[in-house]
Amino acid sequence: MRGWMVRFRSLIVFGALAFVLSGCGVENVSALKPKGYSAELLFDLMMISIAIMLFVFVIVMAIYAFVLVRYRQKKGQEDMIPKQTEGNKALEVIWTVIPILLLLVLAVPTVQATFNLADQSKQDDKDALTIEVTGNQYWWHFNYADQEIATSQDLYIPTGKRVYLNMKSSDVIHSFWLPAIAGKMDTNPGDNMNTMYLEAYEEGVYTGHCAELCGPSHSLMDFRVIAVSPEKFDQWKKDMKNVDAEAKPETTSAQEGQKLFKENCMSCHAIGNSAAGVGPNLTNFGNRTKIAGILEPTKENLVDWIVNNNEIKPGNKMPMNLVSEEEAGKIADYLLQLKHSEVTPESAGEGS
Amino acid sequence: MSHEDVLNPKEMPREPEKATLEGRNKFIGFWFFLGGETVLFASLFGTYLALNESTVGENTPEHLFGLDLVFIMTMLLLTSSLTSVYAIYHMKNNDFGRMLTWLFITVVLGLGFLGCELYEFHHYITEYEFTFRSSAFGSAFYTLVGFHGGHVLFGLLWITTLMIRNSKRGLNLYNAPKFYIASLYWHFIDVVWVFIFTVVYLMGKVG
Amino acid sequence: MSTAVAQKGGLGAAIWDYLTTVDHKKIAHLYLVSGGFFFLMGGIEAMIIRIQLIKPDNNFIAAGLYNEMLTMHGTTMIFLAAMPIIFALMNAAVPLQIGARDVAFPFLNSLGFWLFFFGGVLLNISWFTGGAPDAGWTNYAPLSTTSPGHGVDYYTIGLQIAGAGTLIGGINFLVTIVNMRAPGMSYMRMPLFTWASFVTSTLILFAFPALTVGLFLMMFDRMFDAAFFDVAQGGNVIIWEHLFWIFGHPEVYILILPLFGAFSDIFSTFSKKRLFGYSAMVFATVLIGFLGFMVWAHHMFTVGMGPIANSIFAVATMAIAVPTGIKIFNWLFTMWGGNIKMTSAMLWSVAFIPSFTIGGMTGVMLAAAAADYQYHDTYFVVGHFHYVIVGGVVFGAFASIHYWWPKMFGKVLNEKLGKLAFWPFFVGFHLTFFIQHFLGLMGMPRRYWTFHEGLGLDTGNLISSIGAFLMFIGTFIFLINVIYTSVKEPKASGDPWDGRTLEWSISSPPPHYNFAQTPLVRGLDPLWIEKTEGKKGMTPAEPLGDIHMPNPSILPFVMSLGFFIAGFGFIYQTESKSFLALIFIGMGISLGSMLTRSLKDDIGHHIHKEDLKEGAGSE
Amino acid sequence: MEHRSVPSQRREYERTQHKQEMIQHVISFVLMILFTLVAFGMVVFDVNSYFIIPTLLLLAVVQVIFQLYYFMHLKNKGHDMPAMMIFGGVAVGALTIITFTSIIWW
Ligand code: HEA
Ligand code: HEA
Ligand SMILES: [Cu+2]
Repeated sequence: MRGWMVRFRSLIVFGALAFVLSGCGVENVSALKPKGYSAELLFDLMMISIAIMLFVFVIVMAIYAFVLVRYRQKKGQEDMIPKQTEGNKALEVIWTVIPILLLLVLAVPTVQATFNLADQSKQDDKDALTIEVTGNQYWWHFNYADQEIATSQDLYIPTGKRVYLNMKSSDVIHSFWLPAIAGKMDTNPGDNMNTMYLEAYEEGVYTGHCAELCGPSHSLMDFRVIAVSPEKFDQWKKDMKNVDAEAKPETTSAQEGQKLFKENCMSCHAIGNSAAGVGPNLTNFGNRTKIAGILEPTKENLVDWIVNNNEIKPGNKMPMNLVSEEEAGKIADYLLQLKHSEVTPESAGEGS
Repeated sequence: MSHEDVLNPKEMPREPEKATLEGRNKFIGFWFFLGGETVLFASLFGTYLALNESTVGENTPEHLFGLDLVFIMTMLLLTSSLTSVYAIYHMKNNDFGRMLTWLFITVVLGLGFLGCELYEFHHYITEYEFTFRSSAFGSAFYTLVGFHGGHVLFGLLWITTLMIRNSKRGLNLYNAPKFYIASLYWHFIDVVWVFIFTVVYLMGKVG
Repeated sequence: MSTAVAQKGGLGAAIWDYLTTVDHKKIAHLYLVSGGFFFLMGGIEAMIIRIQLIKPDNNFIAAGLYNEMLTMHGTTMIFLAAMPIIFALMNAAVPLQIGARDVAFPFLNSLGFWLFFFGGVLLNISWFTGGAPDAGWTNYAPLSTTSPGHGVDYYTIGLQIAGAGTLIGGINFLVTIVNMRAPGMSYMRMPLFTWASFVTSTLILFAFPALTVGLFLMMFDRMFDAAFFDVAQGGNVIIWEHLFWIFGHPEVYILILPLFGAFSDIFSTFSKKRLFGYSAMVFATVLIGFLGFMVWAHHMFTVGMGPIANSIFAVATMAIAVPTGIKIFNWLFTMWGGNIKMTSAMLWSVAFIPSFTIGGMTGVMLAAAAADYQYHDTYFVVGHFHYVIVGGVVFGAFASIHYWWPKMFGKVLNEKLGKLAFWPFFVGFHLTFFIQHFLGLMGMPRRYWTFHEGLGLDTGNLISSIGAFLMFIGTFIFLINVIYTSVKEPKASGDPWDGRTLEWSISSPPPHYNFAQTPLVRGLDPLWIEKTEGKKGMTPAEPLGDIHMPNPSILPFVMSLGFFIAGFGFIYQTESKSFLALIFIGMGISLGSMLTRSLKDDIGHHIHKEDLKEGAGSE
Repeated sequence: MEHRSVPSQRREYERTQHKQEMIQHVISFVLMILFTLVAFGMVVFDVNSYFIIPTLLLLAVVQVIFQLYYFMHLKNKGHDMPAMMIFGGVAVGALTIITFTSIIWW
């Protein structure tokens, strides 16, 4: 299939088209700048379909323009009665058969790609990595099956390797969309588990969104996928397995924060590998790309979040004003120093 | 055609239900409506089939359903289908009295059916605590069978109204189509029941 | 009788006349006015959406309100604007095009309107009672079943009532077309608009019951604690998605097909040419309707149905491009060799071709199942469906309204203002929606209250919002045109466009019995045939005689009012059982009206031949 | 309308025709009862074979065809449109049911 597509791509229109389109959008955010296996496959499929559509459109517009110019009523001819043609069999056949052929050209790679992206046959291999993805209002949880690693919001994957996702939702339907690496897949509540795979070509921090309306803060349910080289990924895994959830922070403010956190937050949040709770797992929080998926990771923002989260993310389930602003500052100090791994978003080549 | 001809026809035509334009419209329109009803019940059946294993506790189809009552209900409804055919037969022979008699029997059989159904629901609720809210299966079961029961009830009300309204004046070209489509409706209810006893009860028992 | 009342009194009598009318031409007015009103409502909601999205991280309206806005925009536009405007056109034109004096079920026709009307009003009352529905027009469970407040309850009840009206309307038109055609009007001589109305009504008949069931399940879950969509009790949320789309996909063809029909009539009229490939056009219409039922799951490619189902639905969806293409090319060749007159109606129709073609093509791109993993639920989809809906349905509605306005209201809409309204709308339309395809691909999901800075989405959204303002201006000019025309324009003749079909053989607006004598149809484009043979109007198929007409009735209004009242009962009985009383009152009113209807003979009345206007009706 | 003076001869003829139709109705009724008995019998007596469900469904379908074609006269002339719409409904319904039994759970 790939070879076939490459040949297709060599068509001039096609190349030009891809060139123009890939001028659009921001790196690591846009489906038009594919950086992974699935996204590239889909990009090629898009280009085939756009090429076909352009071909058809040009023909339609050519006839259209000719007709409108040539047969527009001229002055003094208002009463001209044109010949009343009934139709034309040959033409009728042409514009039935040609679209059918064009659609076949599109249908074949479509079906191939559809099966290709559903291919989970290697998921059971020994070294295959499977991650359980859970959509929640309004955050993402990632559980590395068999690895005893749990994270939320930021997902670390190795480059050049297929990572399999088993996807579910804990409440309403969400949809996991990572435009630059792969397409999207819904997370359903109940027994209907979905699967997909990710394969990133390059290191980087990729932005993902929730793509299925899930409530007021649907548009604020971003996540990041951090693709790092397999070596760094192994390092990250090792670091994450050895998290000491009880480790004492250095500053006193952070120490107080730790205590406050235990008293107020631990009923929902977890640090370390304990299974997913009501709220996101905060392990490695200091290395997060964003707070709550959307805010820059500064202390100010974090305090604001702890105290006013419902104003930032309407409908969020975390209680507001559980702690005072001062206490929130201490908790923020504690959380921001939770850097459990040397491997950070920066080490994936980009900070944002 | 004048009003007089419609309400007091000098002679009944062969197919009085289709003698007037209004009658023909009703006839075709009602059949079309039944086409839509087919989709309605198919959607309910589909939902039931998707959820009939979504039971909670031991209230499964196999556990709940008893076939004797369902058999009686089936016989009642099938027979009522025949009696309504008799009614239309007498309508076509312009024998209003006999038509009413057979319609009356149809209504009685239908009432019998409805009574059994209510008893059945009551039984499930009181004996098994199996309700509309017990499980997805419960919701789907009561909705499907209940929609059918609702149709039976509506059919009974409809036929009874027609009988009472026209009892004094006999058959004419204005009410013949009404009787005719009411009987179509009744047959359709029977059609749906055939699938209910097959899909819900018999297949439920087979497991 | 109804006209007699109207002549006698002032405003009150006129209102009473419209409340009780069973005349399809007046019901057309009712549909057009309420559909038009809801279009403005939906349009204002769209403007609010576009203002919110004019710049990144905007806070013009709150997130929750935004979801209500987009839900109500979609629901209003589809169910309360597009559908009734289509029914307005069908009521105005179909009986006339087939040479009928009336529809098959005048009473039900009126009932259909009032059910739609009260359903729509009920839905919109939610704005004032603590929150509109907010789970999208697709209302996916369990977001909808767990949505707090009563918004979604209004959605289920409102659409249930309006949907019942639509179903009734559909059956009415089916029977009208099957049974009420004038002598000689065989199926293969029917104008394309009538054909399209026939196929559309069939789609309504088979599609709406699925919605009915879906809404019942939703209602049971929300109001009576059923467990259809409650996964904790074994429910399954995918059921709603299928039921919705089994209805929803045919629905989009329900929207577009009548306008395809109208375009066919308009193209041939203003090209002064017979429709090219008539039988292929009929065939394509039927085929689109048929295929329309086998593709619904293309809205669910990312739900997880698996590659086999996805592939089947992908290929089936692509197939629809073929009959649609047949139509596009036949329209082009209808104009080919013609004598094209660019009236406003024609302008909208001509603009439709490239716009809809683009929309259809993005549709085929979406149909490529795997690629839809990227497109789905992004602005690419929003771009697609506005291209087909606005570029097809709205352009078509404007074209048809210009075309049939003289027949409906007796005056030709001002041509200058007509064209002045067209241009800003047309330009605005492309500005708004073309760029949205790219926004989607660049990573903007739909139903987003806001987008963040730095994602490259700022300029595109700004352009899109500017376009929306231009559409607003265009619509506004159209409204001015309506007022201007009703004040200033002279009365129109019966046949202002040199028309080809039967509706142009009678006066504008027609007398309430339509045809004094039923016309004899001798071929396709019956009026054109007579005109080419030098005759002024149609040859009558019967001697002048008494005409039988139905009586007006207030019962449809009362019946619908009953359901409307009961609707509130259903919505609020979850809070207090005393609201059960409303259910009983409402249902009592409705069932009582039904009983009245069946107990009271209503055989209609006759217009005596002495009271008819002379001649077969050619003005 | 021509029905005003139906000759009594034709009346007679119609009556016999109605009778004949009635006999058909009774026969189809008996068959329907028979099918029902077979269906219930198969379940009650635990004819537990691989074919029981298809057989039950087949029996139901045949019964329904009797209802439609005989009791509801779909076989008579003038029923083309009704037949078309019923089978349209059946087709859409069948697609729905196939869907709900195949791709709802996975
Ligand atoms: C009037 C309404 C209308 C119409 C006519 C169409 C027409 C089509 N639609 Fe569209 N669609 C919608 C309204 C409509 N749609 C709406 C409202 C939604 C979103 C709902 C929501 O989620 O809220 C939607 C969403 C939607 C999706 C789901 C996207 C997603 O959510 O991920 C898909 C996927 O396949 C799709 C496909 C198509 C196709 C293939 C056609 C075809 O019928 C188009 C056929 C036409 C042409 C192709 C052009 C003319 C043809 C030629 C010139 C011949 C030659 C052409 C070729 C060989 C390509 N539509
Ligand atoms: C018939 C269908 C229809 C029509 C005509 C339109 C018309 C328009 N729509 Fe849309 N739209 C939908 C159906 C339709 N829409 C659907 C189904 C959805 C999906 C909803 C969902 O996701 O659930 C949607 C969603 C949708 C979105 C996406 C929202 C989101 O996902 O977050 C947007 C955003 O730009 C949009 C914009 C517009 C605009 C600018 C118009 C314009 O064309 C409107 C032009 C009209 C006007 C501007 C009116 C002008 C008013 C006046 C002149 C009033 C005069 C004043 C008085 C007399 C008081 N629509
Ligand atoms: Cu669709």
